[in-house]
Amino acid sequence: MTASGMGTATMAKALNDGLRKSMEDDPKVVIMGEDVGKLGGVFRITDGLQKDFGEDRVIDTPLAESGIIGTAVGLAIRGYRPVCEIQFDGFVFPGFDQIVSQVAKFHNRSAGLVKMPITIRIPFGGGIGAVEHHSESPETYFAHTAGLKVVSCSNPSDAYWMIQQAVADDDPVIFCEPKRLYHAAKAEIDEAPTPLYKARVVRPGQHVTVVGYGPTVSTVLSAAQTAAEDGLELEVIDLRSVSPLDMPTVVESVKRTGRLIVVHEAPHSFGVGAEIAARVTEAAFYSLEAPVLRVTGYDTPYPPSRLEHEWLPNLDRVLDTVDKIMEF
Amino acid sequence: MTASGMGTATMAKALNDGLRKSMEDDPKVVIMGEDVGKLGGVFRITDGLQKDFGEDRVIDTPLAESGIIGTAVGLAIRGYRPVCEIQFDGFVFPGFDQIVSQVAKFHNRSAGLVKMPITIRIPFGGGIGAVEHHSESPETYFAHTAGLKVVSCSNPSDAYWMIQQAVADDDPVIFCEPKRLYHAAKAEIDEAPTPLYKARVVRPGQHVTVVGYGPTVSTVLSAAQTAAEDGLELEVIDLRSVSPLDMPTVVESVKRTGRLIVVHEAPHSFGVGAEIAARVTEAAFYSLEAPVLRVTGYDTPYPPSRLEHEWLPNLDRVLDTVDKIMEF
Amino acid sequence: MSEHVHAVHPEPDMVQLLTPEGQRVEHPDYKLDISEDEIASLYRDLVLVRRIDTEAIALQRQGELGLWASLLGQEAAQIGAGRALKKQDMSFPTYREHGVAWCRDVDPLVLLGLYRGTNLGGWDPKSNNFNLYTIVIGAQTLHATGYAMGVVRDGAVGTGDPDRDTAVLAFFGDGASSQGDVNESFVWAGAGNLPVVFFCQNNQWAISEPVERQSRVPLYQRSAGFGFPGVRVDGNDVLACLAVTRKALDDARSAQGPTFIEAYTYRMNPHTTNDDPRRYRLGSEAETWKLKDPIERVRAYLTREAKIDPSFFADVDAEAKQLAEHVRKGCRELPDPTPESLFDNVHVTMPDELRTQRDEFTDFVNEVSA
Amino acid sequence: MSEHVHAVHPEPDMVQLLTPEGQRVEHPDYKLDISEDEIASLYRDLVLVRRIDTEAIALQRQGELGLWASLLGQEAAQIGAGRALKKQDMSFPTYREHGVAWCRDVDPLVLLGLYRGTNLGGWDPKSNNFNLYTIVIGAQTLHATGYAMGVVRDGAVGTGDPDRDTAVLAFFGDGASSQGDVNESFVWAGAGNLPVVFFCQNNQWAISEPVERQSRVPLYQRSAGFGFPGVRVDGNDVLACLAVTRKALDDARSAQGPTFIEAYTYRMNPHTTNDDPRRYRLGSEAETWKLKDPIERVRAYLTREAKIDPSFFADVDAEAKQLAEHVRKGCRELPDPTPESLFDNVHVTMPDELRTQRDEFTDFVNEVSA
Ligand SMILES: Cc1ncc(C[n+]2csc(CCOP(=O)(O)OP(=O)(O)O)c2C)c(N)n1
Ligand SMILES: Cc1ncc(C[n+]2csc(CCOP(=O)(O)OP(=O)(O)O)c2C)c(N)n1
Ligand SMILES: [Mg+2]
Ligand SMILES: [Mg+2]
Repeated sequence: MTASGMGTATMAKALNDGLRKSMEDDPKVVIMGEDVGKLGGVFRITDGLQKDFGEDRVIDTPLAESGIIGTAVGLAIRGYRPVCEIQFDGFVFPGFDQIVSQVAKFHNRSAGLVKMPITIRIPFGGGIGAVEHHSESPETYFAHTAGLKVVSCSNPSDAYWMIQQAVADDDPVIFCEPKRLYHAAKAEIDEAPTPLYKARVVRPGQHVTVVGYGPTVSTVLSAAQTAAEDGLELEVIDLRSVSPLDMPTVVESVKRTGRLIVVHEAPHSFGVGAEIAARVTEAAFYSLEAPVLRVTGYDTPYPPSRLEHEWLPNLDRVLDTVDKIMEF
Repeated sequence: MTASGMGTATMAKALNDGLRKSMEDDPKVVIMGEDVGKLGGVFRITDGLQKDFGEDRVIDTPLAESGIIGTAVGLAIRGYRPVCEIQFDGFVFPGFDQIVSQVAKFHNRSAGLVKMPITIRIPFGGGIGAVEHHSESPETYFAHTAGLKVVSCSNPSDAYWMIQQAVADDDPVIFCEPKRLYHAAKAEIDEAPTPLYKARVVRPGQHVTVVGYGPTVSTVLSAAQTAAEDGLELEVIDLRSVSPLDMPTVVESVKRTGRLIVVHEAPHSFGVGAEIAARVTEAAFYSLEAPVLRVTGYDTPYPPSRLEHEWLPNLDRVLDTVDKIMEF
Repeated sequence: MSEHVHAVHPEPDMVQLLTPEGQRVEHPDYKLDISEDEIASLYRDLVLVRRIDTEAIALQRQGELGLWASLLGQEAAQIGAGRALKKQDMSFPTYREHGVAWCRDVDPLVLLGLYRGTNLGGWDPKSNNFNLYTIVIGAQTLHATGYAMGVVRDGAVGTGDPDRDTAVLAFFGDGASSQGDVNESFVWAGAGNLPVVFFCQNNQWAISEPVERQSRVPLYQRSAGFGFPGVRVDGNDVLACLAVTRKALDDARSAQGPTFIEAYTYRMNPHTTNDDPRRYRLGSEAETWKLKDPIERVRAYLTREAKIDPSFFADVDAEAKQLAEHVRKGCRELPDPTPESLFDNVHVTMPDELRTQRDEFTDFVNEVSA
Repeated sequence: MSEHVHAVHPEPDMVQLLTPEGQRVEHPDYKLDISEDEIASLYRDLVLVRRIDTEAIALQRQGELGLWASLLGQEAAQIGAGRALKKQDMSFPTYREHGVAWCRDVDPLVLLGLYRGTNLGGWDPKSNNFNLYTIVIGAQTLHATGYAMGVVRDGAVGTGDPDRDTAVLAFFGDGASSQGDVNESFVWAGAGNLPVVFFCQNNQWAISEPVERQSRVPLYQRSAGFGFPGVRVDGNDVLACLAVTRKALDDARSAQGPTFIEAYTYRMNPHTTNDDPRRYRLGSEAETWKLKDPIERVRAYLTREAKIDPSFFADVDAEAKQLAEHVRKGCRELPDPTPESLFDNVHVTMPDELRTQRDEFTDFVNEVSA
């Protein structure tokens, strides 16, 4: 009984159902990673899948991320469709070389003769009170890497559909899962998916456009609610895809509001916000009433958990930036 | 007899002399990497150093980049000041985890009690007709990583001084060397250095500010020359430091010219140009006559060498963008 | 087949000097001349570090710690290895070496910040020659190896001066043995004949994965192909762990090169306080290992063989109580970091742009709290 | 010391079936029943791939290639290994396996694009079961291992069907043996008992670094500690390389698991056409290896023992001439890529934003050329 069937689900369950669906739909889909078998992953996203699909399709790998990605490349050459789970964001880096030099480039190097339909799932972002290396936001590294696509879900319904779309995509996809939302409130699963690389306006408004993705969307939505009480209507866009960027949706909105704020957890400098700011300013130069502002993690290592809520983009910081941008 | 003594030198010789000076000044400086010993590195940057300083201070390591960076961290904990050579840009990625999770964070994790005075030298950029993985521009990955500093030299004099300043810095520095300029024309070595993290206006002008660093500075300068013949005066800034960014120098210039173009070889999206565009737009919003434009590598893997000159930012592309930005 | 190195070796005996029943046994290669007082002192160590662990778990349940990685069952491996270290030796732990920290005279409270979330470790590796805990699996083995390169360059091996010659001890787990970094550290150590000892606690599990997922042959065999010896020791036998590690460290200090030690033990508790082992292993497994408890066998020896005065055990228990109180109280009193400290120690010299970020942040915080 | 695995083994003999003087010798474990015609055919392979190499070096000198990695001296290792492959077997080369490519019926011209700079390889690994050249040291060993995982999942091992059972052959060098990726591939292969054979050409050098920088013990010993056998073979003896690789591949196909083969050979030429070996090694070293030339010994055997008709050698030389002409001519005729192709095959489905970049680029190119 899958999420869509049952109407509502948590993000964790929706991902689990989505993966199950992908495995049912395509016998070439294999799941591989650390503890994805009996344990079902440390977040239980693959719960029950090994029991139902066997150890050949849900593979507990040795403890080495370069090995996970590198063997996935070999499986892809053999015609498989690997879904790799990275246990926590901070542990994707030992596999970084295989991702940027092999996964991202193989299709191009082979003149299009080999496909790399690999999905790399990364539970990412902070706010769960974890120890170091467990709350990183590495999406920008991958977005800056040609050949990779990078997406992130912000709610159970997108989680259910987007994971299936990512796995079905013949291109490699970095799938960033906002881990602190895994077990948040259940939500309705839509009957049909939105195209994977399209952004979505999740709340209309005329004063300021605010863009988020993954874990920051809910923060932005509550900011919009508060702002509304002061008569400020924020238009909230859930980016969904970090690379490619759905600029038409963002630019159309900014041309109406004249103001844009981008919100993400990754460090401020050289982050996703910078790229969106640069593109929007180029595409809507004469419509902008103010420069694009960013609410992001700071240019420091992710802090000890007792400070993470000060470090992360939070309601106050978003609202403060809304005030700032209205002063222009 | 060092470069400064001899007046002029190629960038390769200037780096070699700079490293020699650093080793003379501080007995804790050790050089480590693949083929840095007898061979003097594939680019001969460490030529003769092992002969003069011995195998204990100029270390031919086993062939493994994570090992090179990881053992450098241990040497730093023991009180050494390692200078790691990565043979080519594309081969820094196996060492990426040790760089972003250990080198960048160690000082912070130790509450400031341990220093990581590690310099990681990376011959970077294209234009030398090489095979794949030998022409990458990975600087943005490091600039987006808190705790790292990223610099690049564009001429022999800066090469000579900046490498010494980087090695002497108690913070980890990613030192990007424009490999295609290693053996370009000799140039005068200044008597005294510019502060490491300061940008430099290398040509004054009033119409458009054009920012480059490393390999693109010379391209931008020749564009400025051509543009001048058409009566357009480009103000050319050599960034020198990618992180931290010397924004005061850039913003002051843009406030005069009202126009900014950023030129780098790294792929367009989520690159250094985006961050500079975002910051300048925020700092000089009312002074901008046009959006910040970027001339960069495209969002594709680095191409086969027969196409690299079309792919790289070149004179024509810079001039074309100058025309574009003047049309606003 | 002379040119074949066979993969499948007959499983050799582990080095053992004290049986689970508390009998001392001899081993041809590892004589341990140790007094009963010294054994009693090891017993004290074992009991106290287990008590620290018990308290930390309780503190996590009470919400005082965000997480804890228990050492239960691995006390002998850690105390044996830790007590083999000389003052000048350097040690590189994972996140579980609370027993080694104890041997390095690190106050248990120092370890709690990382797990409470008040800091990222934040102690000085040099003050007790005990490196920061490392969570990225395997990364520290390369740090240990590089440190050993420094030791060699400082001329601190093979001089014969017992206070100068220095060894490095790197800790990691059975799962870590699969990481590229760990194997690269073997390459460096072997090729460079470095004064580093690799101490692998094979506690049979890497979270939910049994050691068979990592290797079909005993882990101690890994090092030979990198050019240095490997030995398996009963990781629940503090005397054997002490003797084997002492010899390996002596070899390292006297420029004899690296050794790989596989301490064969068992993780009695969940991987961390977040883990649920019922999903992947049988409780009966822990039951059989309970019979090999690292503390019981020492107590049995001290009681039966050494006829030690019962008051000794009472004293140790009393000391454990005090230590527990110290941990409980101290944990709650660990200072919370100030918001401003977010920007401290990112660099030795703070760049202007970061200073600006900090100042804006501080203004904002004051504004909000105002 | 039963629980010790000793690091320092007595150097065993390499497997050799044909001496440098051209005498066939027996080996207890590696019987090779091969006809003289087959040996003659191996001779032909050796001569032809050496000729391809010679031509490529010349083309680089003439500026027709940007770079070339010569196989001179390693012909026997590559032909022996390559000829042991069955059609369905998959192979994963580095950047130097031109001889293996030849055995896989890959037109030499296909290999030149990467070195000429007209493409990044651009051939289909499946069409000849020969993967793209991999320049990132060691990366391909994990690809080979993953491919072998796929083979197992396809039920293509241990069925006994000679046309179905499939093995994977991964090539790498002595220097590569230090990379984390290579050792991780050993972990996977050993723990999973996968049908992959690791063929290491120890040509004594990693650019300027002698193999001693990577290991103080013979490389073939590396695999035992990962759970599978290692064997050293005379890499200049095509018969031995054929026999040893054939057995290893047979074992893999019949689900007996992986084997590590160290082919002991020598890089007679500079690392690549960019390299200057005079900076780091003595010419006399190459002189002594000349005496072990992989081709001479086969020719000596065919002449003296097999009494083969001299016309055979003439025919092979004639064929080599033709092949050389094919390479020279074909290289110059390799099509240059079009500027527009810069944006091809970055993704299977091109994102709109990249299409926009391509269109602007195309307009610009037309503008400039207009
Ligand atoms: C590079 C990396 N990958 C994954 C993890 C997540 N993780 C933390 S502990 C652990 C298992 C470690 O097992 P082992 O090495 O046997 O040590 P043990 O915990 O049993 O002491 C894993 C997979 C990590 N910390 N680092
Ligand atoms: C990850 C990586 N680091 C460095 C290099 C640069 N490099 C190219 S070949 C080579 C030496 C390889 O030696 P070996 O593995 O013995 O193979 P051989 O060239 O001798 O056949 C090096 C260091 C690379 N290609 N990839
Ligand atoms: Mg373990
Ligand atoms: Mg070699």
